[in-house]
Amino acid sequence: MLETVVVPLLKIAVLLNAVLVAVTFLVLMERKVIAWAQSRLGPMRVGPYGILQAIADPIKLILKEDITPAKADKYVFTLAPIMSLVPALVVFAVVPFGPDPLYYVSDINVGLLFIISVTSIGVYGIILGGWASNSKYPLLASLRASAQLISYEIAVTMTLVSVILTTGTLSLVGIVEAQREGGLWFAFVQPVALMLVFIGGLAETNRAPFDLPEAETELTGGFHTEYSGMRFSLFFLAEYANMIVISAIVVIMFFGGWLAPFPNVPALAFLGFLPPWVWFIGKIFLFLYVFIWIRATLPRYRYDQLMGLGWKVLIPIAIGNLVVTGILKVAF
Amino acid sequence: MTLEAPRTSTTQFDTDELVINMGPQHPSTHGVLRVVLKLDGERVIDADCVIGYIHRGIEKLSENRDWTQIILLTDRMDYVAAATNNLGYCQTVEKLMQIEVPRRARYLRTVLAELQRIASHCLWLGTHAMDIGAMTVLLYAFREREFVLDLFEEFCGARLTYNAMRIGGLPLDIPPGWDKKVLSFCELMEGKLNDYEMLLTNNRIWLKRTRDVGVIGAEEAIGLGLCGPPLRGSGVPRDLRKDEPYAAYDEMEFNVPLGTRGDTYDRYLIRMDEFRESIRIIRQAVEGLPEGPIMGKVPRLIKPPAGETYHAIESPKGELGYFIVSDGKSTNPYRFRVRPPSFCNLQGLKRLVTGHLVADVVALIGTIDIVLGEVDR
Amino acid sequence: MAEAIVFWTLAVLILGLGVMVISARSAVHSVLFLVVNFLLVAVLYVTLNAEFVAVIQVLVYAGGIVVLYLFVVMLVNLKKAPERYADPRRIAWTGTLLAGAVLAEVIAIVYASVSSDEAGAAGGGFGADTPFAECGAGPLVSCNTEQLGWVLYTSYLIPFELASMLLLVAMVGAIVLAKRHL
Amino acid sequence: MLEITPLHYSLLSAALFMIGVIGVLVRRNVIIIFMSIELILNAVNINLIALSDRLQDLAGQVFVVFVIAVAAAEAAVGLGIIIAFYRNKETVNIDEIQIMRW
Amino acid sequence: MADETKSQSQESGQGGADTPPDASARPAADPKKPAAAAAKPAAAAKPRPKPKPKAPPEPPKAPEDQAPPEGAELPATVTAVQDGVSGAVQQVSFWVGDWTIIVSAERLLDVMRFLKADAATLFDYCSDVTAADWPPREKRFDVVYCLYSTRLRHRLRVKVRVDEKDPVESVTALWPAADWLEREVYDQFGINIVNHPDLRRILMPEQWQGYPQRKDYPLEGPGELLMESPQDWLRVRNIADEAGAVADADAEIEIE
Repeated sequence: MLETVVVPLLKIAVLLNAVLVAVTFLVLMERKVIAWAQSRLGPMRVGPYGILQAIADPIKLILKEDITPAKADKYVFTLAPIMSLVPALVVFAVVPFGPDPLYYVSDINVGLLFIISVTSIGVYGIILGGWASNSKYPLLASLRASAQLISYEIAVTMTLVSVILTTGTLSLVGIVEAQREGGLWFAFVQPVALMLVFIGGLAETNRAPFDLPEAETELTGGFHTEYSGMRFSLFFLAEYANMIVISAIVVIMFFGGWLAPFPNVPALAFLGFLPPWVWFIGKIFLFLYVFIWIRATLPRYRYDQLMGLGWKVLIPIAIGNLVVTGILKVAF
Repeated sequence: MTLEAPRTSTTQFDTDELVINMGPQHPSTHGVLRVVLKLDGERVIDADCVIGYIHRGIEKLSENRDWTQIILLTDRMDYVAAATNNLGYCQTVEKLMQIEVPRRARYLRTVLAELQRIASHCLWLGTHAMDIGAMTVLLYAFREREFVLDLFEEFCGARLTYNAMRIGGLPLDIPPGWDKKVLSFCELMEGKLNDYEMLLTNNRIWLKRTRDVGVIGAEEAIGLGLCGPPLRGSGVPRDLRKDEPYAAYDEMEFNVPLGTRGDTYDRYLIRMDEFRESIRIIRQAVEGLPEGPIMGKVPRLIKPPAGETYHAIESPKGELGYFIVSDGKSTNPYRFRVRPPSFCNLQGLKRLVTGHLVADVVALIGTIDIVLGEVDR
Repeated sequence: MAEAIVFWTLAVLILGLGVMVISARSAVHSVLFLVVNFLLVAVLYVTLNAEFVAVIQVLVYAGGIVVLYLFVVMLVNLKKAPERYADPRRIAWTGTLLAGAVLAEVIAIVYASVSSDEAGAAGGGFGADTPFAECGAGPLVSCNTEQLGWVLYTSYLIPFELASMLLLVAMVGAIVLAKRHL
Repeated sequence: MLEITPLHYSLLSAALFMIGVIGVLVRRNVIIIFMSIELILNAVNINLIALSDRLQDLAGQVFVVFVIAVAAAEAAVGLGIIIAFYRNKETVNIDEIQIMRW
Repeated sequence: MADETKSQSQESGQGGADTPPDASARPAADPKKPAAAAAKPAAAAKPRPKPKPKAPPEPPKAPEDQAPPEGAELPATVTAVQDGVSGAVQQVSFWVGDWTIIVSAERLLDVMRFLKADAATLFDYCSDVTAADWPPREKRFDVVYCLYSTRLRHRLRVKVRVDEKDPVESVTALWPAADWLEREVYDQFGINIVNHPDLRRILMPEQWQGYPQRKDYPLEGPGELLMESPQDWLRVRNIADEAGAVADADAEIEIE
């Protein structure tokens, strides 16, 4: 009973809290990093160097008035942010923060498929949120979002298949272990796949330069135009939680998860003095930084160009990568 | 779209058009512009601009202000390029009264106008890039605009609505050391321009978003009455600073950058080049700044003889014209008309956006560089 | 015991949501209920040791097909459901009766088959006389992704390829149908 | 009652099947009819999976995979038809889908 | 169109002014009927404690077109149009370096067509279309077209004198640029522009009464009062709606 119920529940509680706290600090990090990129200071008022802004922001969001538009579909309007957030959090059930079972909630044998399938549910939050607002901009945005997410999901899934071909397992722990045994991160084995997954991940989390569903300068905020207060903050949480998920997937698939760099080079063994979960979280934050960096740098794609990129560039490359991987796998 | 009863017509084979209101509260309409877009999917099939939300009746107001007080009103038209508005108005009245402006004042006016062009273009660049999603450029461009505003503040004490000129010259001479600061700003600005260009000019996404978007040929641009960079973007060599020189432009050396394709990217490049040309003009004007009075011989009571005139200058946004009628009897204009460049350029928006996607609409509103204060007056 | 609780909960929810799907006034609500229904069916699959199919159910059905439905429902943005402007009761009773008859028939068949091999049935049900009935001890089909792959690409290779052809044809067909100007 | 046998799954499947059939017969909105068909397919899938588990035979799961593939194909083509039809007649009422050409 | 709106403005101006509780609004509204006001000193005899509203400036009596100085040579553009469209140019004017030709409203389109097409003129760019109001004059409006040639780089102003109801042919067909400019002229002066593809108000709201740039437009009066009290504004709007004269743009937009 203790082993099967209490411990996982505790782990889930800790994990959920950790993710939510991480999200609030991620928001702060984004504001700070973008501010630095733009040669300004960012939040400085709340706490030393604005650190407590991470707490002030959520408090502000929660205390704000939660408005439901008069003509909105009330139930769906309330449900949509939840449908957006829950998949983003459920995914963490299979993310391994370290090698032994203490560091993950569960290691299921179809872990990767689980992540892909659960994140694919997240699109409902966006579509329904846009639809339930009963407003034109959100509707337009949600149609964009659904098309975008479905298109890029194909590319990402196809690319992940080629990684699966290399590892021969769908379990996330297994994938990291395969990198330890191979002595080489898959980033070096599958560089093309890395790029595809990262670009697709940017698109799936609606981050710049693919932030069309919420392009505030075109669609005035997109699907969450009509949202405010708590429900808006759920969408907000979901977006940042998804960023963490995509970073985690990239790290697990291509950067050896919790492994220190070059785990089988004896000269670098001293890197193991840091516990595995530190490595893992450190790498995740590195990628989150890249996410933010890209947002501060690049303009936004146009909708048709985005779809063109997805269907005409990423998917063919993903298929090509898959075929090449298969051939190499059979040949060697 | 309302479906009251089952339709039996089998003729039409089309989905419904979606009509959306872009603005008046919309982050990318640069003020209170409302564009009623008719969309087929995401493609714009018709656009109708609704303006007048900040119509303050400046033309009517001016008929009841005396000639000097109107300078203050012109500040409020293109409020990101107030000095240019002042310049155009003062020159029109000077033309009407046949007042000779001293050379030093003309030089300083040129410097102010070109600084203003840089400030206005900075704002354009920032907002245009922001509309397309490059948020960092906005902050950079505003940072440099601040320097210009500081210079203006030092010159006349105001940062936005300068009231910087007077009929017949300038109200006050530059403070000591101001010209050095202007020169060092030119130095700085050149470096920053390279920064902007590094972020945008060869950026593939930027190219994708602006190349072949809103293409308009020379003939059509002339017909539509476009002016300023949108007209030059289509390859029409029309710059009033060259064609009908005013202030000290006839003594300056500068080029008029021209586009070839007439698309959004060309208009972007032209404005980037205009930054450099402006810096060049400022350098020449500041370095060759003559000594002398800053105010011409102006009667105490400004009361132009009866008559009318139209005079236009090249504002950062295009041909800024003033059509002023004096009845020769009163101390205020009988008719005061502004030919606002933004107004005439905005007219081309419908032509530019038709056939493009919603996302291009914001890029195109950005590329024609409108200020609603000037459109509505 | 636990299995029973899970089953009954799921069964009630699945059926309830099924009813909601066909009775919801707004088509979007229907789609929403359908998604939840499919998710619960996926959970049911997990209890039946079919993780891979469960994941596929979520990924393809809930994450793909139903999104398509939602898309179409939004595209065909009707102010009034078709039911509103036609007599709703015209065939409702007939339909329900007909469906009831089908249900009765199915249940009759199920019970007939159960009673026919009741003698040999250990757990009461199908296939008690098949050879597989005895090998139920080992969890052959739990953690079965790899086995499923093997079966799919060996014994069922031709159906698999046929399915891919079907999808290709459907894809082309859908584009031809929906695209306005080819 | 407490022991769950394939019979229970079959009955669940049959009930879901019936709900689907009622949906097909009663509703007029073509999209909802299509969703009812998805329900019917799911009913079948439940049966297949339950029996696959019971018989320890992967064939059931393989068939479910095929059924899902077919459902995807059906959804794509069916919804394509609905869109084309809607463009023409601005309705999704099944009663009006009677002409074979337009 | 101009007539309709004007008659409404009278009705509704009164209707609107009748109802507000302070009766002092009425005398303010009355003498300002746009049609009748002409040169009447509107501000006279106003029993209001409020600061005295500015009366429209006393309009000058004579038109203001200076003849070219003696012996000045007419520019090629003017001579070309004088020869090309004979009899259309009524007067040539020159002031502080600008040449203006004054043509009759009937021949306007001919002249414009000639100016755009002829090789000596080639006015392909319409800088501005505007107007000026000289109420006491018989033909009270000057409609002014500022033309420019991007190829020959010269300017010319064309002026037309019209009365309130006289039709002015739209030049939109020649210069699409004139579209909004003519709309503005219509909006601000109520000049009867005909054959314009889309003649709507542009700066003022669709339901606005009167034409603000006219010299007899009250600087303080119904318009301003209505704007101060939204209730009156709404009432006027409703009257206009009931009259069916309002093309309600919003209704079109509201459809789902």
